[in-house]
Amino acid sequence: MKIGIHGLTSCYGCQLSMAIVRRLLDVVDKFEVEYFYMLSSKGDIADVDVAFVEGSVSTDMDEEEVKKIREHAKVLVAVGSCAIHGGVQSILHNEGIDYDQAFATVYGDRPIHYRGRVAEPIDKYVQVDYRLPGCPPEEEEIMYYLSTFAIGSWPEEKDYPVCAECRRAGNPCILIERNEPCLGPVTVAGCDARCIKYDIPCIGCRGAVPHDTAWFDSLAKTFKDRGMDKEYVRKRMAIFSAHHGKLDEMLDAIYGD
Amino acid sequence: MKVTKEIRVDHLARIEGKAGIEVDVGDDGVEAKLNVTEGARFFEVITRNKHYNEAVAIFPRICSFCCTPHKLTPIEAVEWALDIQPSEQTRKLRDLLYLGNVVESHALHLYLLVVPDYLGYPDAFAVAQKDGGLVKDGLFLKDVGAEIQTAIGSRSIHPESAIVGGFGTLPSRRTLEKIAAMAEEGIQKAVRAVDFFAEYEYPQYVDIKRQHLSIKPYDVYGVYGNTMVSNNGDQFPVEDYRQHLAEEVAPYSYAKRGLFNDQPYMVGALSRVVNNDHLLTGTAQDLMERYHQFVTPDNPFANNFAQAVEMVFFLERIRELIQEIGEPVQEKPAQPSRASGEGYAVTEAPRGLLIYYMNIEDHVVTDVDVITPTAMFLPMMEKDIAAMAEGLWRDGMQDGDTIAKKVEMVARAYDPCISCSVHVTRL
Amino acid sequence: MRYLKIKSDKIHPFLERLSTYGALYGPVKISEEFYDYRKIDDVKDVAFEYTRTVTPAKKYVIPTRQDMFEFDMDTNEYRETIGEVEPFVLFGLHACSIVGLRILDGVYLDEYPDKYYKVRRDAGIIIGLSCLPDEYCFCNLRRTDFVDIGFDLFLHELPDGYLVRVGSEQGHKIVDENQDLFEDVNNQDIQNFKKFERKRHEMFQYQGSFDNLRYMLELTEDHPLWDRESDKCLGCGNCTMTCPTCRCYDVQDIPDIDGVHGKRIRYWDSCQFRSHGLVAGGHNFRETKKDRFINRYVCKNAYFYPLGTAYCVGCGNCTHFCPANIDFLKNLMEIRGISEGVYEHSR
Amino acid sequence: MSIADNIYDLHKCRVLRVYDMTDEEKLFLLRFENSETAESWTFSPGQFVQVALPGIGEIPISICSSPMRRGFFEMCIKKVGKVTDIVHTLHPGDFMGIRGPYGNGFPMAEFEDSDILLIAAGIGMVPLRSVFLYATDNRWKFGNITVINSARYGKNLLFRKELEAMRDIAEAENINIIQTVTRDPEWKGRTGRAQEHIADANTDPKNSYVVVCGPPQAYRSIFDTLIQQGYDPRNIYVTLERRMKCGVGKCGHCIAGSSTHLKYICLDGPVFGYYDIISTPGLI
Ligand SMILES: Cc1cc2nc3c(=O)[nH]c(=O)nc-3n(C[C@H](O)[C@H](O)[C@H](O)COP(=O)(O)OP(=O)(O)OC[C@H]3O[C@@H](n4cnc5c(N)ncnc54)[C@H](O)[C@@H]3O)c2cc1C
Ligand code: SF4
Ligand code: SF4
Ligand code: SF4
Repeated sequence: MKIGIHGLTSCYGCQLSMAIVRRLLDVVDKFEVEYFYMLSSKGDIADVDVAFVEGSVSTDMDEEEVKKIREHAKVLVAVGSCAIHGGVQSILHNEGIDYDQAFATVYGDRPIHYRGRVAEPIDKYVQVDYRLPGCPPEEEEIMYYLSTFAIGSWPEEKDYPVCAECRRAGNPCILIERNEPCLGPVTVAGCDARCIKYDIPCIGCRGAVPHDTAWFDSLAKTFKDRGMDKEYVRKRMAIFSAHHGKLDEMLDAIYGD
Repeated sequence: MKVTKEIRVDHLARIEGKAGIEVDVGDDGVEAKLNVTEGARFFEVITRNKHYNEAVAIFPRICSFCCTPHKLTPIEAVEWALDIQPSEQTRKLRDLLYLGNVVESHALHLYLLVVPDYLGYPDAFAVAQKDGGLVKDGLFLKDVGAEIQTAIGSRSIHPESAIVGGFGTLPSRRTLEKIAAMAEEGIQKAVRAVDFFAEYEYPQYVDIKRQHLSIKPYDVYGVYGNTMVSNNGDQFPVEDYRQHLAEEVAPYSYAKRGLFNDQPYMVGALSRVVNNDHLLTGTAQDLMERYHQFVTPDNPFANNFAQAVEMVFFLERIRELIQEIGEPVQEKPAQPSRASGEGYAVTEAPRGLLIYYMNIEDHVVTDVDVITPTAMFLPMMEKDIAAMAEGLWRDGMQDGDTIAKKVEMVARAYDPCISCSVHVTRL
Repeated sequence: MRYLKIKSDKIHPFLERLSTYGALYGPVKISEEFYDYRKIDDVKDVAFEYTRTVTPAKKYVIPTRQDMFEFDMDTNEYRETIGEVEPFVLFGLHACSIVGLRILDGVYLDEYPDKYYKVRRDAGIIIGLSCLPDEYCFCNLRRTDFVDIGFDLFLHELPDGYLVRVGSEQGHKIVDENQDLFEDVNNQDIQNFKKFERKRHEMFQYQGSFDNLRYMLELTEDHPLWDRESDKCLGCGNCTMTCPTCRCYDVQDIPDIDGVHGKRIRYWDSCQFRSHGLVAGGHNFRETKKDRFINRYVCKNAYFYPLGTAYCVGCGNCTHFCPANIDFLKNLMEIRGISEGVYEHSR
Repeated sequence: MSIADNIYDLHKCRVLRVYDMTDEEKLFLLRFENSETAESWTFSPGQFVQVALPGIGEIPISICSSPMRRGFFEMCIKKVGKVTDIVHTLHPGDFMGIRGPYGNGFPMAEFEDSDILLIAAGIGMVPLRSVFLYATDNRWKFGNITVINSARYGKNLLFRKELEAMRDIAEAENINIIQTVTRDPEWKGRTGRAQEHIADANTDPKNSYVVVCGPPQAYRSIFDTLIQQGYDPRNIYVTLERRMKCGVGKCGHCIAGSSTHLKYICLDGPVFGYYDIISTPGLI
């Protein structure tokens, strides 16, 4: 089975996670890795059975590239928060910051050859078949996805929040106990509540629970009841959910416009 | 300039991030450019107007290879700004966490990205088929670093457990001891890496006098300090960085490009070793004595060698730190003593100096400046690339692909981190 | 029933002795506010004054995530992975937790006994501990506030120790083998026991019973409460995970990267999640958050005939551990047509 | 293997034949590898098994053959997702894991001496086929039989050819086979929904058992028609479907109903009587 591992605009953490799985050499044995530019100087975008794509679409070149990857892939997997949700760089979108304006702040009026834009998730441009969430994804899930593809099947995606794993892990709930703005209730599970295990509130790095079951409104209500103001809550929720279609609407429903 | 030969690498493989190389050989010289084609992500814009806790959670996403430096450095800046005094234990644990990242990063760079060049393979998988031991060594050393970052930081990429003022839950003594044992086991492997790199001669084309800038470590050779030093004898505190370090923009690149004393300069393992070799102790010191001829300040290829030596030193230092830490005591994070302020921090990321400036008003970040190592050394790297191409060309090398391979090796020796370079800061 | 007394100063030695019967687990303070059952390495860690734990005792008989089989995809063969289950002692279970386990017994050890469950259940020694209710407890309304079976020993707090009820042969064996720690119960102890029970009884927020609640619930399909409360709900599953009797699980096959081996696992699921009622073709039997919210109320208040009690044992976990502060008991009272404080309120 | 005491352990079954039924459904004929199991294993119509493929998963599937044929059984499986996709790639000689049978099944003994009316919509024909074959195998035990098989298009009518082929024998045996489609302009035979043909059944409403299987939305109007035509509500049965992971009342997914009537579809069903349905809100 042929696979390709690609990166658009990102921190390269998902690719790095895939490159450092403990059983990397077994993975390489099992698949023909047609494309993995971070690790190998061989190959060009070629026909593959499964393409894993990390990163957000942030330039014209990203758009061209992801379309080309799609054309060559039977199955396309969006890997990580950038590809799935647009990544932290999408905060610009939620803040309503104009790209050119941000560009000018940083680069001045000196021209740069490439056209950039506010980061977007790849499903704005191509059809995504599966999503492998995480910032970066967990090793166990990477292996699960690869293994199911290897036997001609596909992975079952999680559709429930981090809280479930937090409880299974027997952590104390730091939202209840310390009023800390834990985003576990709206964040898709799979990390075994990694941060809460370390006594740190979840910042939602895996992105919102899919299928419109991320209840930002209900969570905003509990935050509001605990004295957090709208701007703070919005900014925190938007770190990884800037492109979530319902975020602002749901916050308005609780806090008013 | 009339261009007689164009050498193009559209997509430089085996580096962190996305960049291409353009070399134009012309009648009156050679020009080299590193095209950084990755989109800009505006970290200084997106972290602004955020609570500092959230801002320090976002910064690591600048780059996965140096996520820990991009966590710990802004934390230092926040603590400076708000006059937060973390405990001695916290400082030691941070040092350990940081070194975990450096070891992991060096191991990944040397074994997975660089070694294939030296052995003439496209990638480490091909190397593994011939010399599995070498790749396994690398993956083991990577694991040492990853274990440390997971134990103290919650995971090896984007550690969330390091926070302003301290940490979340700390690892048990037993976990730390396990890590110390791994580090111990890693030392011999790292020494083998030093021996490996000592077998290769450096291409003379890139022997160019250069400035090296690094931190002046507090006491032990390492990543923390407040002052920067250069091999010219310059020295300045981090809060003066703007007076000494300039940044330019080039039209072909999203990355900014640094100048020191209006000249290109180098940062990274080689610069650290060149400026601070007197602080190296133990096995690393012995290796330096044995192989001193390989630490040539003027050749970027020495950077690979310097990384290998650093791995040895840091593994020993990791053992030592774990001794000093003893049984970790769970503490509450230190609290700010004021709500607003300006803060600076500089540390040594695996690839070189990393500077953060932050202004905080009423717990909210209002201004950020980040200068990353890759942005600092870009002009120097381009200079070396041009020199390499020019030298080969003058010696009669006609084949563009061969030249391309060689210039790629120059780029790789710097261990550039493209994502870091385009997170991007304000002018 | 056999009654004994153990003095306060003997309780730690007693715990030490218990750990010779198997790995000792008990309630431990894990944060400012919360307790959880943990492996006890130092008996001084055991918390006697706890009310509830983050994870219910069910985790010892139904692990949160458990391997069922290892398989071979080439030969289509399965090997069960129950493994050796070492004996263990579960110390400090309150009455509601013990009833909770008995309800699980009813589910897991029916005409299709579940081996994974049974080996763990058989390996466990249960030591009960008396408790005082807090504002979330309503086991009295569920008639699960006092247990007569389902434990090996049950400890009732006395001013100077514990009154011990012996509930099984294993229990007799433990007291017989450790006679030096126990003494006979005297008149004063009996008085103290009664006093404790009276005080406990009076501390419950409501008195009465919930036996007819399930009919009222059935007749309350279009109560405004459902919209109001399910709007608050985070759908996070905290309520079901912390419930001593919720036991939905999901099953997944995890193939190995070698393409030949792999394992079938099961792990705690929740009816509050979207996929719980989802079938092929996209039809969902519990389509909306409200449907799922109501489902839990229905399921928990249904009668468990073998035991003559509801599936809910009234422990209050689902209220205490709800980050959205949804109050199960208050809502049930509202369904019952009683606003706070009116229903035979004891204070 | 400890198949005796681990209820989740699987019998290895060999696929003997695979028939394409429609574009989406295939019929699988299976036999237990272990000859003792093959001899002793039996079930009643309306029961289901858990079908497992290692590495993929486990799903509930009705048995659609007659229990009279010992050692073999058939399943008709629609390709809809993760497990069924791979099931459809199996060939004769491949294996499946099977455990069961589970569920209550139809009370066939009660049906004896009465007429039987079977009403199927879409994939509902699958469990009904087992009842039908059982009844024809034991023809002398039952009265008149009518099968109403309905689907949207002719090509979706499950077991259409099999039922057509039986037509001559059926007539001689007092079996009435009605096949009807709702949307197919090409279709030459009867059209309209199943309930529109109940009047043509050869069954006596006063002495009949009725079994209905199809999408739950269709049940109400079929019930109404049946009762209107004089069929005794006590003799009306349906089979239901839910998500299931265990098949034996443990995993909790198939729980349905209300707080006074909580039902496990896998244990208390999948077959339910008419009064179960109306006294248990939420069942359909
Ligand atoms: C009692 C009973 C008898 C059935 N008989 C048949 C039959 O004879 N022929 C047939 O083709 N189908 C039958 N089904 C439906 C069949 O079980 C589903 O089509 C099948 O589970 C889909 O699995 P999948 O993995 O291919 O689909 P996916 O949609 O990928 O499902 C993933 C998982 O969801 C669950 N699931 C999805 N749909 C259903 C469902 N309808 N019922 C239960 N669990 C589901 C399963 O656990 C499955 O593993 C029956 C269902 C029940 C409950
Ligand atoms: S700590 Fe966070 S993730 Fe855990 S239960 Fe509470 S809200 Fe959910
Ligand atoms: S707990 Fe939250 S922030 Fe932490 S890894 Fe999980 S999803 Fe990411
Ligand atoms: S439903 Fe709530 S109160 Fe009842 S047993 Fe479960 S967790 Fe306890």
